Amino acid sequence: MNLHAVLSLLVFSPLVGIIVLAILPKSQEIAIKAVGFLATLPPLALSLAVYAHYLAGKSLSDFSVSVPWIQFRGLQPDEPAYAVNYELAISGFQLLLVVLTSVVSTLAALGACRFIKKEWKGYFMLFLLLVTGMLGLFTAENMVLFFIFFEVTLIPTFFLIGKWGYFEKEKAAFSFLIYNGFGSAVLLIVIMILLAKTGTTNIVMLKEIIADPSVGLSADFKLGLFIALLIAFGVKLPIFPLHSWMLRVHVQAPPSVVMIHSGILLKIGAYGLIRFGMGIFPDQFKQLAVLLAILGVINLLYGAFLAFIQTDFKMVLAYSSISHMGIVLMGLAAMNEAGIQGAIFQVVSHGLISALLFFLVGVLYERTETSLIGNLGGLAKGMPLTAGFLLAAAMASLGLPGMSGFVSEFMAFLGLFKVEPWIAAVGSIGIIMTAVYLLRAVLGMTFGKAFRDFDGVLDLRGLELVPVLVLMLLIVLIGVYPSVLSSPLQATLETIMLGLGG
Amino acid sequence: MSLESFQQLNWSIMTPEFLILGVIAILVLMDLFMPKHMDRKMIGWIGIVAILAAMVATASMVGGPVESILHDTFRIDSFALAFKLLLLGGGALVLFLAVSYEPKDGVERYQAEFYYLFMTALLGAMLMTSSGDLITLYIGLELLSIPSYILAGIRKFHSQSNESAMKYVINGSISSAITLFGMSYVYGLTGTTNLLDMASKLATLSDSNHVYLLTLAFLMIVVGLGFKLAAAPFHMWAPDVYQGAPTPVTAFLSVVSKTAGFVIVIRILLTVFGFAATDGQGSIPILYNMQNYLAVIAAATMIIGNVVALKQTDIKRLFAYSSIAHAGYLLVAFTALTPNMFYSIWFYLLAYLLMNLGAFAIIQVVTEKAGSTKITEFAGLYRRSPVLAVSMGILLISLAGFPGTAGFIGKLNIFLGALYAEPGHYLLASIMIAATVVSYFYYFGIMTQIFFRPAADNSKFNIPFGIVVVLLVAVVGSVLFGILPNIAFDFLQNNLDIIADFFK
Amino acid sequence: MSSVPASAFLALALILFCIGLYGALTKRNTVIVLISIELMLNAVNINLVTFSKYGLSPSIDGQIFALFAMAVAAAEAAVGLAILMALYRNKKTVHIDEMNEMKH
Amino acid sequence: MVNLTKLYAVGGQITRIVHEWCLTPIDTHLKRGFDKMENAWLIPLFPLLSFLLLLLIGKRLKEASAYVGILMTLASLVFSILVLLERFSEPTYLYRFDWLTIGEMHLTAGFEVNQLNALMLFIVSLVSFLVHTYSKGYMHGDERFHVFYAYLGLFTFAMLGLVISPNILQTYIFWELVGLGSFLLIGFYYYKEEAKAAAKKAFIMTRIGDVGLLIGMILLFWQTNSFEYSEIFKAVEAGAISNTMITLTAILIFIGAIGKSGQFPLHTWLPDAMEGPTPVSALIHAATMVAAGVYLVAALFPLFLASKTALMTVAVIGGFTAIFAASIGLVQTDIKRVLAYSTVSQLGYMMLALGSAGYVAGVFHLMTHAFFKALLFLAAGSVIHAVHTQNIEEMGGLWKKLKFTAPLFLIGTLAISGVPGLSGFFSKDEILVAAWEGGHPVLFLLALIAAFMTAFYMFRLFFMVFTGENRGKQTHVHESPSTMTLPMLLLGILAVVAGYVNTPWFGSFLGDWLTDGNPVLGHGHIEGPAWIMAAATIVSLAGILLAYLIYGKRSIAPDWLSGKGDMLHTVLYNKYYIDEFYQMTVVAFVTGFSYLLRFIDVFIVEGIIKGVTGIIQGLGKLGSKMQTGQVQTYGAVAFVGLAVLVVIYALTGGYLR
Repeated sequence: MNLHAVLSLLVFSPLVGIIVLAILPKSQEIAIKAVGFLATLPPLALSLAVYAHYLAGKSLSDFSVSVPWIQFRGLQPDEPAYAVNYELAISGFQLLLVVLTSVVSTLAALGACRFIKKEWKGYFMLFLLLVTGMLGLFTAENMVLFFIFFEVTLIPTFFLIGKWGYFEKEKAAFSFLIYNGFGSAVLLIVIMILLAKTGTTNIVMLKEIIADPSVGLSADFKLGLFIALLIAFGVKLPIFPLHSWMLRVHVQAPPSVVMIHSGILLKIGAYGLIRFGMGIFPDQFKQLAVLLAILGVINLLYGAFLAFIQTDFKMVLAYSSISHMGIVLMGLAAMNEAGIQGAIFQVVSHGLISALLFFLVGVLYERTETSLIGNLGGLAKGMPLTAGFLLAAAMASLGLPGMSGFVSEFMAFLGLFKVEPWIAAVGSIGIIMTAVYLLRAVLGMTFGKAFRDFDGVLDLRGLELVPVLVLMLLIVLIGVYPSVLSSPLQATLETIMLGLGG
Repeated sequence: MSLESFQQLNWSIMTPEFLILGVIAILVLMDLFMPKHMDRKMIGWIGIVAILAAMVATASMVGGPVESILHDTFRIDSFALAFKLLLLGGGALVLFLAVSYEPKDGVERYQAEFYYLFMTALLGAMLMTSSGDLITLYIGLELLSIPSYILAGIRKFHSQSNESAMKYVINGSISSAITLFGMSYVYGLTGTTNLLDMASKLATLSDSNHVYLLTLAFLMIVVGLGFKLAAAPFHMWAPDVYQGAPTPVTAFLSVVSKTAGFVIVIRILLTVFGFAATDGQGSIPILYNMQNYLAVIAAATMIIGNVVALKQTDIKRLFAYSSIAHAGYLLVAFTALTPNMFYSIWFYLLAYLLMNLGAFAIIQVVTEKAGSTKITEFAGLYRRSPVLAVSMGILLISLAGFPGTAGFIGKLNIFLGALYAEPGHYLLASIMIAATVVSYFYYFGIMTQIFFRPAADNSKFNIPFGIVVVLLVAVVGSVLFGILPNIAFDFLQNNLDIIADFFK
Repeated sequence: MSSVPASAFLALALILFCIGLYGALTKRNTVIVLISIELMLNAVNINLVTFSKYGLSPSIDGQIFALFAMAVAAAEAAVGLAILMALYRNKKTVHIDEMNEMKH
Repeated sequence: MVNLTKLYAVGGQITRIVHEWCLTPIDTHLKRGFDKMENAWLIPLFPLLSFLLLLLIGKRLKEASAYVGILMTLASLVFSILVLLERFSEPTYLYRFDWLTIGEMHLTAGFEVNQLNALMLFIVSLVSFLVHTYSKGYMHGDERFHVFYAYLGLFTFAMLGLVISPNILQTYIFWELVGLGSFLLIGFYYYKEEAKAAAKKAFIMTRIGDVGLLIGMILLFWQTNSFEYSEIFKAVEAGAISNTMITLTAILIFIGAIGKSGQFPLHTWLPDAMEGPTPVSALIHAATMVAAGVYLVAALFPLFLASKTALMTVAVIGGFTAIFAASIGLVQTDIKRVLAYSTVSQLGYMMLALGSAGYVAGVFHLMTHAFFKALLFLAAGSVIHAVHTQNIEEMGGLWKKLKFTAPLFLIGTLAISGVPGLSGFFSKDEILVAAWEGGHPVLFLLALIAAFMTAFYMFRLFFMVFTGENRGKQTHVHESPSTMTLPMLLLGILAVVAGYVNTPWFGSFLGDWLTDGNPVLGHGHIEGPAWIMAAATIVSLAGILLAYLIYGKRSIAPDWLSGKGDMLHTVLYNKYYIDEFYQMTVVAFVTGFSYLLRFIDVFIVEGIIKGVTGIIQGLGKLGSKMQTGQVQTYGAVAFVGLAVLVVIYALTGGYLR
């Protein structure tokens, strides 16, 4: 097989599903669900194959592909064109995110079969488009392509939220669209400025050009670009105070979409910050590292304290996501191997954990039609499995060792304590608060007296167990044997550290 | 000039214009002699064929040298060909819409006029692209405008249509008077109406009084033509006129007429003022000197267009504001004044033509059926006709400038132009992108109606053939040029070297 | 005749233009508005003819331009009046401020 | 696609160990005497296996789950004994492998069998085994019987893992897992609100301590570039770490110990944890987990020794906790709570010992305490099992009815009170000596008073439960089944004899062994003045006598104390209002702060966004309003536009310049 085609296949294979779905009549409910689910398998298989390729000790650069695509005209007629190539490539870091994406997508498709109650055809078509977008942006090797895939994720998500969400779905969808639209707009300006000033958007080349002092870009200019990037990805991450859209999405979107949203889409922010912020503007990143660390701590604590007083479990999880993304920022701000690796771990780990949590919330909501903590309680009796996994997921989320959350959190703190011990110390309050709010919420739902009789309520069963078990296993695997993540990362880490100057 | 030499002129370069003109004449006669009861749709179809033939004729000239006749009053250069193709394409699509236009108290009685007036207006627009002389430019402009006035009011018994036409006439006439007044000063300072001659004369301008006068003329021309483009603050007629005019006419105004507006803007401003010196030979040209004024107009246009669109409840009005906003984007490209400008404007106009005409096709179908132009008529379109809904979705996404569509590439092109100019127009680009974000509100507001809201009635649509054609072209084109824009770029770059030709 | 300087013609044209513009923007009666617009166009014609005679480099082009402008103005006025008649049939008014069915 | 060997490489070292171990011919294993120490890592794995098995098939096994648990812990126990025996003669065994690579840094995991670890392995697996056995009777009939055993397995795994960790990171990992086990078991009766609250409290309070440990550990790492105990000690010895840093890290780590071991001020969770089933209290909240704090300080003893301030902190906190908790224990009426406060107090003792540089004394007391406190809890469980109440006011006269439990409870009581001859006497004596010799006369005095109180309240408990009239309503009081009594018996024996491994009379075997090869830990036995032992004996006997007079013979009215100092009694009964204090300060602050943030979130963050969208919408409205439908207005606006442009030009670039 031609390895260069693998990534393109990986990215675009869900489109086949869309075409098949378009042909299927609306009434074929089971076939539609089956196709929707099956179409997520090729990317999964391919991404695992790529991982296997890596494990076999072969180079990931075998997969790189670069084809001329768009040539914008230059400033002068004789000037070379401003070329944007179709470039896909994969590094260890990207590989992890691609695997994460394909795993969570497959599981979310499974979840959708359960949670989505109407118009499966439209749902799965949009869903598969979303999957393509996510896979594309994690493998894109130039910023324009990244941006294109980035925006490709926006539209399906808008519809998925707006059509299949809960009561205030439209508001949430618009909130999502406008905030992310704003973020992507800022990103686009940066990308276009870079293209206009350097003639390329290839990430590797940009890195060299920006680092090259002979290219006439002033330090302030670069700093401005970096801050713009920070804002662009800050919306996505989200960084306080750009977070309010995300709360609405978490509460209003259907569970299978939130699995993707919280599991993958939020991670784009972190990915962008690492890949572009840190990768292209290492010096500027350094300049703002303290600010980033403080922002990270603010995120961590802000999310944690607010999660503590929420009455809706989905809101708790939403604020918890803000809080956990704070750890990502803190890890990055440390600018050492431990911190960055911790941040990347946190990205993957939180992806898995929040996907799991939201799947469980979906199950809960489906059975009890509420996610208000006050309306639940004593669930451990009627739904022991759900309650048990909920507790386990909460434990993973609060950073219990043996699960992925701990390794990430630990490394992030390890990294930050080296450079900014005081900021890190303040941040460590977050570790306590995480336990406080998660236990309050989860125990409030599962322990104690039952608010009402849950006897007739069904526990997790059948296929529902698959996503739960798979995610749980992955969470524990990473927690027990972190090398599954850390070994592919080493090369990426080295490159980043080189950029940061050791 | 003797008759022989008159005959020896290379008239063949006017083939497309003659084709259209001839067919118009034939159609007028046909209309006259055709029995009253006969369906006049045929006239529309003949018109379409004529336009397509003219397109072929134009396309066959692509790649040829610059030629001009009648002392440059008619010239064929790459610029003319490129934009003429756009105009003809847009004209053909508008006629497709027109032959499918059957509103309740409609245009049955003047159906034939409806078609050939379109063609007349189109002829005016075509003349503009090929003019190298102020007089012919002005004639072209009026040949475009006057039939447009009639077209806007062609639903004689529809008071909104009348009102729309009246407003259009008044505003259009004022604007052409202002333009003409500006032109008269330019003529006065040069003593010629030939654009290239003017340019060469003005290139050595150094008397500050003359420069001042010329700049005033520049402003007047900009303002006058600003009406045509519907640039703020000269845009206010557009919503009313767009709303009242029959839908194909609205489509025509927003696409063909706007394209023609940009054609004349580029022709006059760039040729004349791009060389008119401010302080003797070699000094900075007036056009560059006034870049900031253009930037302000562009910014105001984008902001006003997008912001006011938020509050609209009428779909045609909304699209009027949307088209104002798009004019703003195009002005950004013009303001940047880079050689890339031709390409970015051309491509954006192409994208805009496709997506806007497609959108108007759907608007026509939906509003005609509902008998109302409220946005809420789109509610539940997804249930009633998934094909229309999805097409509209794609076109709206393109209008909003999301990737995968021609609208995105067009915007990218404009950005690039604004940013790699020295000094870069960062603020303008930022405003443009912020305005784009604001536009998501209303474009996706329509989507909300289409996809999320339940339908008031569940009757299906039957989509006329003309609409199908327009939709097909629009959707396929929007997506194709969004994914493989190089098809268009290469075509332009390899065949039409606009920059080299423009000043020859 | 030569005693009259070019600037006087130009000033006249400017004043006429302004009067026309004022009329077009303030008069209630649409017919008067249309006539005002004619005034503006005629101001242009004065300009053109003046420049054709007293311009920096006098040429015949200006007079030809003026002829064209007159023809076009006539067409414009004709169309305007035609539309006004159609409107009058429907609304029974020629007052321009009553044409506000479409707004906001 | 991927060949098998590659997978092994990825699977890493763990796979390889298992692999090699499996491939080694069985006779080699036998010849090498089963390589007990090298295979010590198997000890925690048995309970883990039990946990996993019960998780998967426990529901089907029902009460047979107990056998899985018992068998697995028995295996651990046997292994632990073998390892302990081998460790007597062989040096420390250490194995480790790369667990996590961070750039250049390699964090390792593995296991280490040193004296302390071997001893702890033995204690933990023994108590765990006994509790597993005991629970079969105690938990009989519970519908979540298998879950209980699964949790026990998880906890035992974590605890055993904790005590063989060769580095502080691994310690931390298991430390938290132990907390999880504790949390799950405290909340075992999840439907009880009290259990829910107690579980939450336990988890959060210990987590506060854990954060201290985490920070301390990370700071230490950046000082030494390693989490390994041995590396850290090396660095400390070499003076590579500044004194402030040593003090800081030691105290931070001690905060972790405070949380886990229920020391003041993080002690409040431990009495509440008594909401869990009684065997859990015996295992976790008496013998093993709460001792983990002591173990941690002991394991990092060289670090603490390097800082006088840190040691002093440990000693003061320990001493204060000892008397503080003992004083609360004086007046509690819940049998398990009395024992809980007694535990807190005894842990304070251990800390005091360690803080006074009495390494051996601390560890020694840890061991004896594990036995007699587990015994006491199990016996208390037996009592509760019999009378179905925990309130000692409703007990009394049970001596005759619980023929087996009562004497064992008495043995435990005697041992904890420090009556000569029993294990508690020797270890407590060691501590008092250490405190005196360590130069803390005040703390010594406190400890002595605490010893008196201990004897008093323990015998108060004994007399109220077992003597006098039955004040309860229960009629069918009967002795517990043999699965419950046998473990108690075994612990009873140990509670008596365990002290003899380290006595001033028969030699300090334990002490010598513990400090062997580690001179820094101090001598195996600290010589102290003989009067200390006498004093200890006297105070304990005095305490017993007083208790007898009040509660046994009733020659002094029981409300003697409460009558005299009503205030004092109320304060003590309400545990010095510490919980209330926290509620009013910390909890109130957190809640208040959260609401403040919510205010910011709703009004400021959202408000700004709303403002911006409002402005945009307002502009839209304005623009729309201006569109009056008057065509002349439009023309006027355009003309104004032109005029403005002209004026600006005139003013800035044109004629008027």
